[in-house]
Amino acid sequence: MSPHDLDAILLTLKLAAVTTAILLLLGSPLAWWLANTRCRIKPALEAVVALPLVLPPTVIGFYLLLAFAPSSALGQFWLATTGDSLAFSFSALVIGSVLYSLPFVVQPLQASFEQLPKSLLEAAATMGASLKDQFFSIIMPLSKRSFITAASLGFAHTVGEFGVVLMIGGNIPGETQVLSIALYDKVENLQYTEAHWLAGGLVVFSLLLLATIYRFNRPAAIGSIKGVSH
Amino acid sequence: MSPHDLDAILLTLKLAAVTTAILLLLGSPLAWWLANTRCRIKPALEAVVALPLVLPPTVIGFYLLLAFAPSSALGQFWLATTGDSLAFSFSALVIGSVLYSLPFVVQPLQASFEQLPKSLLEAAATMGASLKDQFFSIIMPLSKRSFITAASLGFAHTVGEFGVVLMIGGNIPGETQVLSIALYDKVENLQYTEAHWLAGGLVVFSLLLLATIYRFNRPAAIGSIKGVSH
Amino acid sequence: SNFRWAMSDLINAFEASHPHQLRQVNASSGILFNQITFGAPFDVMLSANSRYPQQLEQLNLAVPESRFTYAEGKLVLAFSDTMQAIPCSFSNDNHLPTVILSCFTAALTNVRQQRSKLAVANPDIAPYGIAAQQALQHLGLWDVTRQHLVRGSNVGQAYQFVATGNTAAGFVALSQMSALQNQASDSLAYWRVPENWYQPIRQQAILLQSGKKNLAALSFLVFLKTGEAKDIIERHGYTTR
Amino acid sequence: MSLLVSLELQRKAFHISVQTALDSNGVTAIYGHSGAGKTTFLRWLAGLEKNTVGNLVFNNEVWQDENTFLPTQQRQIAYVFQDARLFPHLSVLGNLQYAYQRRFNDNGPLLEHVCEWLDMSHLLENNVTTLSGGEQQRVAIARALLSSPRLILMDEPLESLDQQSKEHILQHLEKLHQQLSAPILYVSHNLEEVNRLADHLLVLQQGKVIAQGSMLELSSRTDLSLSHEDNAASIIVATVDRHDEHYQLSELVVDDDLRVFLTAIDHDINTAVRLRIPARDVSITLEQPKNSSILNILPCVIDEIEIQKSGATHARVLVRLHFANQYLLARLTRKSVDRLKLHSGQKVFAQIKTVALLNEHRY
Amino acid sequence: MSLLVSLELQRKAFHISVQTALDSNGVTAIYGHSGAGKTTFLRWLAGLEKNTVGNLVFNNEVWQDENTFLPTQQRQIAYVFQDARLFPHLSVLGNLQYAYQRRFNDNGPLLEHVCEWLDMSHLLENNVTTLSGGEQQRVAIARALLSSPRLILMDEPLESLDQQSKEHILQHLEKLHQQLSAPILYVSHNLEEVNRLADHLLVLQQGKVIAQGSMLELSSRTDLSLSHEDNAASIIVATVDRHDEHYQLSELVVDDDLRVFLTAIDHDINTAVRLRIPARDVSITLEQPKNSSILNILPCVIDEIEIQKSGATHARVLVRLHFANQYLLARLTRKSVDRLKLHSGQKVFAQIKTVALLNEHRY
Ligand SMILES: Nc1ncnc2c1ncn2[C@@H]1O[C@H](COP(=O)(O)OP(=O)(O)OP(=O)(O)O)[C@@H](O)[C@H]1O
Ligand SMILES: Nc1ncnc2c1ncn2[C@@H]1O[C@H](COP(=O)(O)OP(=O)(O)OP(=O)(O)O)[C@@H](O)[C@H]1O
Ligand code: MOO
Ligand SMILES: [Mg+2]
Ligand SMILES: [Mg+2]
Repeated sequence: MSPHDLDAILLTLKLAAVTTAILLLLGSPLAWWLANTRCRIKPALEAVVALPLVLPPTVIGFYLLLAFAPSSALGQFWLATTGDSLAFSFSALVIGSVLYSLPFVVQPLQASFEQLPKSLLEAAATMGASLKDQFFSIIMPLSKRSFITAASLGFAHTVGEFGVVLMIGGNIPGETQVLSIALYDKVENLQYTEAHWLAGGLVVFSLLLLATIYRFNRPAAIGSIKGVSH
Repeated sequence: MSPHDLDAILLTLKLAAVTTAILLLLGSPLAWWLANTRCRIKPALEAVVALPLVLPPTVIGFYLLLAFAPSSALGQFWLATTGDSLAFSFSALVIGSVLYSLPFVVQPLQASFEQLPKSLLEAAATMGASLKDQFFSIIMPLSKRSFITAASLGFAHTVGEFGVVLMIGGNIPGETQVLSIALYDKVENLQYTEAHWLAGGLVVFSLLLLATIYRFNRPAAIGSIKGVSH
Repeated sequence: SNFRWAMSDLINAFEASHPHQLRQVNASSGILFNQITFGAPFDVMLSANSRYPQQLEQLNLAVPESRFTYAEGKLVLAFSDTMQAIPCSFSNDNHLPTVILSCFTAALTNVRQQRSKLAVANPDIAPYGIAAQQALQHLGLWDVTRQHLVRGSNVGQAYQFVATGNTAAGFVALSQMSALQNQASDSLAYWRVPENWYQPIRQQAILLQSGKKNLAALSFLVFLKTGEAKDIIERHGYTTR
Repeated sequence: MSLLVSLELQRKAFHISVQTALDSNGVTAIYGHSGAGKTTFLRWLAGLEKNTVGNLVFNNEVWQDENTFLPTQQRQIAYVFQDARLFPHLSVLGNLQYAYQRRFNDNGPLLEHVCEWLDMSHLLENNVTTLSGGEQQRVAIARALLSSPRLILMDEPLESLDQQSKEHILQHLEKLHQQLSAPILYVSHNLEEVNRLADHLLVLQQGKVIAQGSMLELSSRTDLSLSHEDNAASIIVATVDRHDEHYQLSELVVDDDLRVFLTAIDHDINTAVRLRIPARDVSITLEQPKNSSILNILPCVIDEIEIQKSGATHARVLVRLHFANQYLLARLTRKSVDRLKLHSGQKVFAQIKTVALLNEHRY
Repeated sequence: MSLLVSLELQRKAFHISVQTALDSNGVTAIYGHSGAGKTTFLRWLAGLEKNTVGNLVFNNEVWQDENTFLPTQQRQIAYVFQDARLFPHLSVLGNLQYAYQRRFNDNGPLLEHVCEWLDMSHLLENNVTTLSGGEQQRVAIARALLSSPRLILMDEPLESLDQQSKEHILQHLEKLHQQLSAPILYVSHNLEEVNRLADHLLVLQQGKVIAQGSMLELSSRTDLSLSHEDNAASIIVATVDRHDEHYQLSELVVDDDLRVFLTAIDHDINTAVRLRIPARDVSITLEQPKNSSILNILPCVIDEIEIQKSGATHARVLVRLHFANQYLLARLTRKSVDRLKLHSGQKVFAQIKTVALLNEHRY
C-alpha cells in the first residue's frame, strides 16, 4: 500500500465522519419535524429530501460543479468569507456528500420516529420533560437502532460515494482523492493486484467494523413488552 | 430529447422496478429473520448485507465484471443455461443492482421490524394466524411506512446507480445504457443544454412522483394509541 | 487517461532533473475538461485529443499559443483469453495490407460468431473510441458490429472489458499494452491497427490560466518537448513528431 | 377437558413450579396476588413462554414435552390479554373479523351476537386507537370469543369495566361458556368475581400452587388465606323451591328444611344452585329475631372460631357455622364474640341479608 | 386549589361539554361508566387533547383560553395513565429517577419512601418489560408521585391490583396527599374506592356532568343513579370518642348521642371522621335486637322509601333513614318492607354490621 493509498483512506474516513456528524445534526430535527408535522408542504419537502436518491450522482455532481464554480454566487460568497475557493476543496466534498447522503439519514429516522409510541412522549411531558429533553431521554434511546442504521447508511454511502466525487473532487491526492476514486484509478491503471489488496483490505475492515457495530447494537425492546398495560 | 434518451429512461425505470421487486421479495424475509434471530452468525450476516454500502460502486462493479466473465463459474453457468453471456446484459445489471441496493431495502425493514410490538404478533398467533399470515396481516400493514421507505430507497438508489453500471454495463443503448450513464455521456460530450433538459425533466418527474407517494402515505398510527391497555 | 503510465515516468524524470514537485491527476479527458471549466486548480492539461485544449483556448481558460501535440496515440485490437482462435497472424512490418485487412475481418467475424462482444471506448466522447469507429468503418464492418459493441466510458474501461474476458476483443491503446508488459502480468495478444485506418490521435497539452505564473508548469511543458521526454513517450507506445 | 400440567420456569429471581391436573369443563379461576405468576402461567399454557421445562397435555393432545412444542397458532385457544392488544391498523370491526375469519370451528357465537351483548355495535366503525379503556377491553373479549377456541384463557378481562358492564358481561360469559363448551381459565384477583364465575380454583403464590380444588370446597376452609380476604365468602348449595312473582324473590331449600330467599332467579324449580354468602354479611343472634328486615335467618351450630392474628384485622374474628352438611363463614368483631360468649357447638341463628345473596350459574 | 373549567370537545360522534368549578384541596373523584369521557376529560386537563374549545384556569393561572395554551410539560402536573406507559428502555429505578430528576419542587416524597410503600424495592433493577401487570401499575403510580406535582391526575390507577395492595396503596395515598397538598383528580368506576377516597365527586355521563358536589351530600341522594348501584353507600360524619385497646375497636359519636363502633382507627379523640355505610349492609328491625353480634344499632326515622323501577332490581327497595341531621341508606327486599309495614316517619332500628364500616380520611 502506497502512502497515497493511506492518504486516500484517511481522507475518506475523515470525509465520512464529518459528513455523518453533520447529517445527524441536520437530519434528526428534520426527520422529527417531518414525522410530526401536519403541514401542507410536508410531501413536497419529503420529495426534495428524497431527490438525491433519484438523481444520478453524476447529475448531482455536475450541478454542484456549477454551483461551486468561482463564478457562481456560492463560490463567490465562499471565496469572500473564507478566502479560499470552494471548488475542489475538502469543504466542497463535504457539502456534496451531505446533500447526496441526506435521504439515507433522514428516511430511516423519520420512519422510526413515526413508529415511536407517542404515548411515552405524553408521559414524559407530564413529568415536565421539554421537547428537547424528550428527544434526548426518550426518542433517541428508543430509536437507537434507527440512529445506528441512519448513521451507518450515511457513513457508508459517503465512503462508497463515487459519481459525485468524481465530478466535483478533481482527484487531488491528499485533498480530494478519496478511496473510491483511488481504487477506480488503480483499476484503470491496470494495477489489479494492488486493487485487489486495497479492496480486500477495505472489505475485511468494513466487515469487522460492521460486525462489531451490529454485535453491540441490540435493539431496545419496545416490541417485547409483556403487557404495556394497567 | 432523442429517442436514445427515451430508451435510457425506460430502461432505467424497468431496471429499477425489477430490482425493487426482487429486493422486496428477498429483503423482507431476510430482514425479518435478522430482526428476530438470536443466531450467532447474525452480526456477521448483517455486516455482509451492509457491505455494498461501504464498497465504492466501481469496486463492486469491477469484481462483478470478474464474476460475470465467461471463464468464471457464474459466467459459465449462465452461458450454459441461457446460451448468452451474462456480462453487458440486462440480467447482469439486475444482479448488480440487487446486490448494490440490498442494504437499502434490508436495513430500514429490519429497523422497523425490530420496533414492531411483538405483543400484537402474539395476539395474532392466539387467533390461529400462522407466521406467514402474521406477516401479511400484521407486520406488513404496521410497517407500511418502512416498506415504502425501503422500496423507494431501493428504487431510487437503482435509478441513481452509476459506478456499478459504468463498470458492468457496456453502455449498450436500449439494453444497458441507463439514464445516469446517458447523462454522464452528455456532460462529457459538452452537450450541456441537452443535459440540463434531461436532468431538469428527471428532477421534476421525480419530485412529482415522490410527492405523490408521500402524499398518500400517511403512517399507521401505532404511536398515537390513547391507551393500549386493559 | 491512457497517458497515465507515460506520465508517471515523465514526472519521475522531470523531478530528477528539476527542483519541482508535480502532482498528477488522472481522469478521462472529458471529466478533466469539465472540471477545468468549473475552476479546478490545475496548471497544465494533457488531453487525449486536440478538441478539449482547443475549446479551453476559446473559452480563455488556457494560455493562447501554448497548445502543442505531445504524443500521437496508437490504436490496437486486443484479444482476451476467451477468444477461441485467432484465425491468422501477421507482423505489421512484413505483411501486405490486404492480408492484414482479411485477418482483422476474420477476427472480428470470429468475435461475432462467438456471440461475444467487441469493446471500444465510447466513440461519442473518447478519442480512442472515435479512432476505433474509423477503423471499423474502414473495414466496412461498422454497421454489422454495431450491435456487438460494448462501450466503455473511456479507453481504460474498454481495456478492462477485454482483460477480464467479458469481451473477446476490443480496441484499446497501445500504451496500455506496453504498460501491462511493464507490469509483467499476463499480457494479451494484440494487433496494431494500421495507422491509415484512422485519423491520427493527436494528444495535445496546454498551459492553463492558473499555471501561467507557475514555474514548474512552464518548465514541465518545456521538458515535454525535449528528446528525453520524447524517448519516454515513445517507449510507452506513442509516436512523437 | 383435561389439562395435565407440569412446569418449571425460571425468570431471573422468579421461579414458577406447577404440577397439576385440571379436569373440569367449567371455569377455573387462577387467583393470586400481584406478581404471583398468573400471567406467566397463562402465557406458558398458550405457548408464548419459551425456555421452559415442562409437559402440557390437553385432552390427550401433547402440547409440550421434551420433543414437542406445539406453536401457539395450532393450539386453537383464545387469549384475552391483560393489555388489550388490539390491532391499531384495523377498525373495531376489522379486529373482530380478524378473529372471526380465522375461527377454529363453527360452533362459536356469531359476530352480531357478540357485538350486541358486549354492547359495541355502535363502535364497529371506530378506530381502535380512540376507544376508551373499557371499550378496548370489551373488543378484546369479543375478539377472543369469536375464534371459537377449544380453551379460553382470560387475564383479568374485566378490570377496567364498571360494575354494571361487568355484571352484564359475566352473565353472557356464563351462557356462552355453556354454548361453546370450551373450558375457561380465568385470572383474577377479585374474589367476588372468582366466586361468582368459577367452578374450580387454583391459587398461586410466588409461583407455587398453594391450593386447588372446587370452589365450593375451598371457600369454606378457614386455613387458607382466601377466607381472610375482605371479600371472603362461603358458598352453599341450595335447590330452587318456589318463585314469588309478586316480590320478585325466589325461595330455595338448603338441606331439605332450611329456606333462603333471594332476588328472583330464572332457574327452574328443583334445580340446584350455588349461593354466595359473603362472610361480612353474616351476623349472629342467639335468639330468633322478630320484626327484622332480614329475611334469611338460619339456625346453625358454631363449628370453629378462628381468632385472626394479623394486626389490622385483630378486631375481627372468623366464625365457621355449620348447618346440616354445609358451612357458612361469618366475620364478627371479637367484642361480639365475647359479649355473646360464643363457643364451638353453640346453637345460634345466622342472619343473612337477602340482598347480599348472589345467584350462581349451573352447578 | 381552584380549577375553573369550561370545555367543548368533539370527537366524531362523541361530544364532551363540561362547565364547572372544582375548588377543593382534597380528592375529587370522576365517576362514570365506560365511555363516559373520563379519560378524555383528564387528558384535556393535562393539555394532551388538541383541537378543543375551552377555558382552564388553575389557581389563577391560565392554562388555556382563546390565546393561551400552556404545554403539558409546564403545567407541573402528574398523570397516572390508564395504561402504565413505563419507558421500556429504562429499568424500574430508571423510570422512577426520570420523574424524580425532573421534579417540580422539593416538597414531595423521597424515592426510597415511595418505593417502600408501593412495595417495589425488590424490583428496582428489573426491566420494566418483564413486570407483572400490577407491578407496572405500582411503578407508574410511584413515578407520578415522585415529580412533586401541583395537581395529580389518576386514571383508574388501582384496577389491576389485588384488594390487599389496593388497600395498602390507598392508605399511603391518603397520607401522601396531605403531605404534598396537591389536589387529586381520580377517575374510577369503583364506587367503594370513590367513596373511600374522595371528598368531592363529579359524575360524567355521555360527556356531560350529571352531578357534582361533596361526597357526603351526593351519597345520600336517592335521585341519583349513584344510590342505585350495587355498591351504593351513605356517608356519615362522626367524632372519635374512645379507643378500645382490648377489642381493637374505636367508639364514635354521631350527633352527640348515638354511638357507633368500628375497627380501631388511629385518629385522635374528638376528631371528626367520615364513615361509609353500604346500603346493602343496613337492615332494619322494629324492636331493639338483643343478643345480636351486630354492635351498631341506631334508632332512626324512615325518611323516604324509594320503590325501584328497573326489572332486575325490582325485588329491592332503597330506604332512606334519618337520624338527627344525617342520612342512612338501607337496601331491603320489597317483601320485608311490606312484611314490616314500613312507612315514612316510622321509628325503626338500623342494624349495621360493625365490620362493614370503613374509616375515612380527614374530613
Ligand atoms: N422475564 C422476566 N424476568 C424477570 N422477572 C420476570 C420475568 N417475567 C416475569 N417476571 C416476574 O415474575 C413475577 C410474576 O409475573 P406475572 O406477570 O406472572 O404476575 P401476575 O401474577 O400476572 O401479576 P399481576 O396480577 O400483577 O398481573 C413478577 O414478579 C415479574 O416481575
Ligand atoms: N378521537 C376520537 N374519535 C372518536 N371517538 C373518540 C375519540 N376519542 C374518544 N372517543 C370516544 O369518546 C368516548 C369517551 O372516551 P373516554 O376514553 O374518555 O372514556 P372513559 O370515560 O375514560 O371510559 P373508560 O372507563 O372505559 O376508560 C368513547 O366512547 C370513545 O370511543
Ligand atoms: O482521455 Mo481518455 O484516456 O480515452 O479518456
Ligand atoms: Mg398479570
Ligand atoms: Mg378511560
